[in-house]
Amino acid sequence: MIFLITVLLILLLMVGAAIYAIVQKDLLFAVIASGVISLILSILFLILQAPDVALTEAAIGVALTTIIFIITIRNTVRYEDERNKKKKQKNVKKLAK
Amino acid sequence: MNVIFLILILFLVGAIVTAFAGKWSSLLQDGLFILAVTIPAVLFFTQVEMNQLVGWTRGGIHLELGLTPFSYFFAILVLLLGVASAIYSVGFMHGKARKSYYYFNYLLTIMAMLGILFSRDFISFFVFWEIMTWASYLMVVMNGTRTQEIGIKYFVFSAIGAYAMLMAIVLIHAQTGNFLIQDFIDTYPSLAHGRQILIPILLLVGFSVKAAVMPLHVWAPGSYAYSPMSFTSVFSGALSKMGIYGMVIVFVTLLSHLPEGGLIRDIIAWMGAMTAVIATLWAIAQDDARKLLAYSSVGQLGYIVIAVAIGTPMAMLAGLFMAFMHGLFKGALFMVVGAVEKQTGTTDFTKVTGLIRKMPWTFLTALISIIALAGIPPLGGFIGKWMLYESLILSDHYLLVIVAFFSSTAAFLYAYKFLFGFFLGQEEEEWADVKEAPITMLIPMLALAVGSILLGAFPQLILKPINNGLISLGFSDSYGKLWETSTLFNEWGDKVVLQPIIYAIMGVFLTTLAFTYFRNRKRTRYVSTKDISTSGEIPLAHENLTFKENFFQPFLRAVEPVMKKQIDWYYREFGAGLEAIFNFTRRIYSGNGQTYALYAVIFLIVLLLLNGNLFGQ
Amino acid sequence: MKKYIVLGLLAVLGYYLMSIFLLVDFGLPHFAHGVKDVYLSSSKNILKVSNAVTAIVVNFRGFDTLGEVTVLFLSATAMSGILYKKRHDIGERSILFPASSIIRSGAKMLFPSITLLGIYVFIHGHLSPGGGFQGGTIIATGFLLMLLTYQNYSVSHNRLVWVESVAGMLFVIIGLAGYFMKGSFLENVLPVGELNDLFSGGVIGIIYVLVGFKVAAELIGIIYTILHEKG
Amino acid sequence: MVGSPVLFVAIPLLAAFLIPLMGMIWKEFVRIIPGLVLAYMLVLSVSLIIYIQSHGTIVEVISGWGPPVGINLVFSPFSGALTTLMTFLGLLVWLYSHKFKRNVDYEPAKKYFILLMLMVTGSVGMVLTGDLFNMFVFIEIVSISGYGLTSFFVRRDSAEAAFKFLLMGAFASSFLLIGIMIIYTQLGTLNMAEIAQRMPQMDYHMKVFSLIFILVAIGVEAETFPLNGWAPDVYTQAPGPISAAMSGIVVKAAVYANIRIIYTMYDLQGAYEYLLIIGLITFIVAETAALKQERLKRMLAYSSIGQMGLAMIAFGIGTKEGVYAALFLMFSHAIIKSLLFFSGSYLVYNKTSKYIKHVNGMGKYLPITAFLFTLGAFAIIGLPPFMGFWSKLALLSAAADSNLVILVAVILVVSIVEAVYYLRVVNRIFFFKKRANTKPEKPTINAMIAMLSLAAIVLVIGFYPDLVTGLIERAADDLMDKGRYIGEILSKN
Amino acid sequence: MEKYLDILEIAIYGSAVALILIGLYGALTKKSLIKIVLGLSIMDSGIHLMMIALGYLKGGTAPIFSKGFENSADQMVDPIPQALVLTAIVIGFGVTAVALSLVIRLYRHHDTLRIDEIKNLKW
Repeated sequence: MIFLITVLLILLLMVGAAIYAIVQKDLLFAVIASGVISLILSILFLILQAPDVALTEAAIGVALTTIIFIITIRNTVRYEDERNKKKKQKNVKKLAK
Repeated sequence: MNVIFLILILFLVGAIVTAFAGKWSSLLQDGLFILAVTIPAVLFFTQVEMNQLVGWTRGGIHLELGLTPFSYFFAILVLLLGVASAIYSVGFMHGKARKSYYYFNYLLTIMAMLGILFSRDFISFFVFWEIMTWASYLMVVMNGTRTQEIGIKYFVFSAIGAYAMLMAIVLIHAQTGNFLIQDFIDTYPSLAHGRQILIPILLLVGFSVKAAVMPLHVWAPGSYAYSPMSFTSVFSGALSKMGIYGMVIVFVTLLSHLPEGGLIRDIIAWMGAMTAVIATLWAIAQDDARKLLAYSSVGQLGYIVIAVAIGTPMAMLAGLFMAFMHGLFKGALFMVVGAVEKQTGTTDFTKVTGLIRKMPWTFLTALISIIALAGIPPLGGFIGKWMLYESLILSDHYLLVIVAFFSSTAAFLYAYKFLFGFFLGQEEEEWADVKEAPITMLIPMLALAVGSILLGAFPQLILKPINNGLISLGFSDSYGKLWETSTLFNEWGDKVVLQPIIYAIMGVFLTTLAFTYFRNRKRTRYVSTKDISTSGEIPLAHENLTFKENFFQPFLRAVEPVMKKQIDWYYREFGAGLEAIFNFTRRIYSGNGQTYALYAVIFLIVLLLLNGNLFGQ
Repeated sequence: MKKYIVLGLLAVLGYYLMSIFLLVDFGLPHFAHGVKDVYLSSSKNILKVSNAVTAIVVNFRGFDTLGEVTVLFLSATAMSGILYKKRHDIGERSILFPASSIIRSGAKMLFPSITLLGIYVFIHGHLSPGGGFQGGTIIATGFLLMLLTYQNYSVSHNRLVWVESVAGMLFVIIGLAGYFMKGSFLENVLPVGELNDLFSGGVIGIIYVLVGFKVAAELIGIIYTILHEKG
Repeated sequence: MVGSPVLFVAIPLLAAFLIPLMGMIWKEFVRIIPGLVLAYMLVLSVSLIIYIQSHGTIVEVISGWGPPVGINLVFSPFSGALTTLMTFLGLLVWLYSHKFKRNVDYEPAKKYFILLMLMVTGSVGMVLTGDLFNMFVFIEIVSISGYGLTSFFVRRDSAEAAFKFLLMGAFASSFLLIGIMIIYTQLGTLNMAEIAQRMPQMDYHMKVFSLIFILVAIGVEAETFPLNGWAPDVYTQAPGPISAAMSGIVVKAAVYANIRIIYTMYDLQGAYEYLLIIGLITFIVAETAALKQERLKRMLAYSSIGQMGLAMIAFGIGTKEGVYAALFLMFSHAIIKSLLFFSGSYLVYNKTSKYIKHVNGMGKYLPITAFLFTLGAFAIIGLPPFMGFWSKLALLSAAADSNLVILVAVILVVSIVEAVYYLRVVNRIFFFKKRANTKPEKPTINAMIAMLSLAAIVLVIGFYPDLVTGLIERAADDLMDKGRYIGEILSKN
Repeated sequence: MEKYLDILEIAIYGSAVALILIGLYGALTKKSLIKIVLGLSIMDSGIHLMMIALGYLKGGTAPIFSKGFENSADQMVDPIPQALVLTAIVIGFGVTAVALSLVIRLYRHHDTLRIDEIKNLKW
């Protein structure tokens, strides 16, 4: 029973993280939330008796995917509505003046 | 190798060789070109036997070539015009751009026309038909930017026709299991009724595009007018007759089995009549010789269509005779225009006048051909028209007679305009040093003109092959001589009743000519066409004394309502509307990748929603 | 507006997906006579590989794995093509966070053990959970750690190319060896040994090690490419 | 036995892994090796196709496990014919692009040739494989190399096109996985022959759902109507030879997959009607959208989509004649469209925007290229005596034989639209004045060879279709005979 | 026991479907390219979960014949979906990497990540 509740809870957490990842405007947090999804997913894979997949998901989903997302964000814009980009442009304009 | 096959191959090889020969020597190219036309022509007339079949299988389709008496008649026209116009082309194309291109397409067109006539199965028929279409299309667009729209129009209408035909062909294949024309004709009476009606109609649509019948004629004036004149004489003279060829076959072999055949024939006949009237009216309004002749061609084809659609033996005879005559005189006339264009650089009546002394032989050709066109007795045109009227009256199509008579009369107007425009009227300074066309251009022109005279005197020369052809199609006459049904011919058969009269008229004409020539030899003096001081007034140099501008103004004003909205206009609007719709369909591709993804999901969901009904059980 | 349309569409899609999958009973066998029975029994009895997933990935469906390695190779190639710049305007590596010395020395200490773990994982791929992909990824994360913490840490590009090329070629060559010696591509050409031995399963272990090296090299290449990108 | 189908995959992969090393020795190797590999693949497929004429279908077992267990490759008359076509086109694309853009550096060139070679390999793998999940892997190989090749030119909008392609491709692979999983849970196997054998056991709704997911997924690559938004962009932005390879190789492979799944794996009659309707919509929308295009390659792209729609219509007819026509259409379209892309690329060589108006007057400066483009245009419109005509005729008579008169009429009406837009371009090439800022670029000698060999095929098949009709007919027989396919594969156990 | 399974079934399938739908929603409505790629990867995760869940066997063990746990084969969960997911994860990572590099290049080219502003290619 406790096992069931635990599973339900982490499933809930996972779906919550997914929703958070989609709704969050700050892409960095969104990506980290997606890392959380992968983490929970790998736990779930373990529970579902798939240790190989769990290992892979942990290594690729949690570490590598998250990192390349973060690097991309670093290289482009951090906010979904491109706030800081506009800010940057404003600053550039100010400097130009 | 079979001769028929050899002839086609010779044309093809000739086309390729000629096209490339231009790289080395222009003269060699001209010579090769003439040879490439004449050798197969000679082979055709000496070696080909009737009803000899050559068949082979391509891609699982059995194909057959062979010559029937009926196609023999058309082949005479094609080769006659082809050779004449080829000789003319050498002079005409001299020093013009894209000569190799012209020669290549010219030979290909002739080959395709012969191929159509040889075809005994629908696939080779269609293949040659399409080769003819694109080769002539390439000719139409040859002269620069201006002709592109005309070219597209020509191609679109040809494609409509060809695809209608193709649809008929595949339907035929579905019924008979092969593509042989004879097999289809044999099985036609046993088809389902719907197919029995659908297939001939589709075929007729295909043929009437080439024959420029009314609602499908809009390509013709522009295409005739703007392709090189030397080609137009083949284009209007022979190529359009391929439509007639097909129509006759459909009428005789298919529609005669059909209860509704009469109705279809009448509709086609009326369409032909409308074509004749309206195109004639339009021809009168033209100020450009090429356009005038182009419209006139459409009008003349209208007569022919009337005749073959009526379909009594005599009407058929008349139609085919007129088709041949039309090839001769219209070919000659287009050559005349080409010669004028070559020598003066323009074909506008309002600019060029008074060439009669500069180009006397050209004028002579024009005169004879115009007489033939107008249907004035001594020449061949008259016989055709007479037989047409006679057959219309005999088959109780009185309204059609009136219409045909009206447009025939109206044809006098433009015929006169043509003759007057170029050759008569006052001489202009501008054209003072215009020379006669070169001899290579004159010979074919005159030859065709002589042909018109000859057929006026001896129509049986060509009526006999027509007769044979029609009998082979199924018109059986107990005497084996269909033409005897006309009052023109007496009971002895070959002689025209009017023939003595014709001889008399010609004799009088010639003696008068000779007489005046010899009598006045000393006393005549050439005066300028501006020398009209006898009437008491001395004209100024810039004053325009001829009425070459606004030639038939009152008449045109009278018929204006008829001509105000050309059928062309409707097509253009239709095309514009279609393009607008198509412009909308491409906006489906909005450019936003997310939208595309959304389409995918919507598509998936639609399929899921349809799941039960989608794939059946 | 579009949001609601999409939500509506997704509701329908969700309904159908749920209805499809609820038809498949959870936790119960869905079919009889599937190939999985053959896989499980032959991996134990014929191939002597204790990890059935490894047996499937490397042997039964080894062709998929070859394709998969190719996909990684392709995406590394495609990425470096996509982000290609002429040599003179390659930017400096972007570091995400300036690393403190604690992190740096920690990373230095962790790196060998991470690499060792990765190698352990792919060497024991046929015995225990894990294998080439997992081990390769773990090694790649080790390198990632170093790349992130040390600004001038660099991996020799040529060496990466060597590793990935040789590993990939050996994979194919072993496959071809099976084809020429036994008649079918990727067929086992070595003695299979005993279940649960390190040297069991014939070529399976070797191939998985190669896959591990290749995956590691590809992933490091991918990370390296994207790290050297400056927006 | 002259070789084995598995070499179609093994050798290119070996070469792909080898190329970076060889490139260190001599840079020209990266251009030469793919060509050699593609030539080898062509030789192999030709010799195999001769071999199977006397010995029957080759079922190649991989890793020693007979069909339902292991993965297998099937070289049947059908897949063999497509393989030959693809490898031939692949070789020509390589030949054409050998020195296509002279100023390309070593690194991009290396990537280009590796990706090109693996794209061909992936397509061949899609065609040959007898395993559903393996097909997924090959689709991914093709897609990813497609993304990479599309975004080859850095200065164009190519990344945008590639991203759209990727977005659709990612959706497609997700849906495909769902579809494969549904089948697996129901039947417990991934082998296509065994799936086909067990299909009657499957619950009807599951069958339909899985088919829907798979069709939507493969439809993305096969450019069916609502899923083909990526295609025009990709064709516009990819290098010219890649556009040719896309339309000639990748799409053909996807259509193959589509057809194999519908014809062999499933036993749903309604799926044929689906193909017919979707193909018709694709055809109409694409051809009408092409009419008002302003860019040459985009126009060719829409035309290509339309032609694939036509092929799907032909498959949807469902009779043997229909399959024959469809295969013939695919064959002729692959050849002709490659010719058009090849020659079209040179007509608008120096402009990145590739407007149709840039071809104005090129006939004078690039006579042979212009002539070849015209030839291709005429052939694809379906004018006899070129190759396109025979395939169109086969399609129309197949439709007429099945009493689909309206279908025949619609196809013909839309074909007129097709003729119009092609002729507009042809007219511009020959009869318009050259624009001042367009610079004609002479094709290189190898590009010329590639184009001329395609043109020769167009002409030769046009005059003598028997050269290929036998092959195509055998392929059609092979596709229609589902029982034999299952038997041949499963008996290999 | 039955009830236990039912709840777990609905919960696991439901969360897998939820992940797929959430990912789809993100990919279909969000304007930011990174969000779209994120959505795709979440969708992939959902599908992977789904696949593993479909191969699960109640009370089964991992498909490993380790010493001491040499269960009979029918006590094991289905290894095939696991192998497939293994492949799919790696492929998914490859696609994501390519997508992100495209995103970087698009940003370089257009100076924005809004997908509705990146449509130079249309019609």
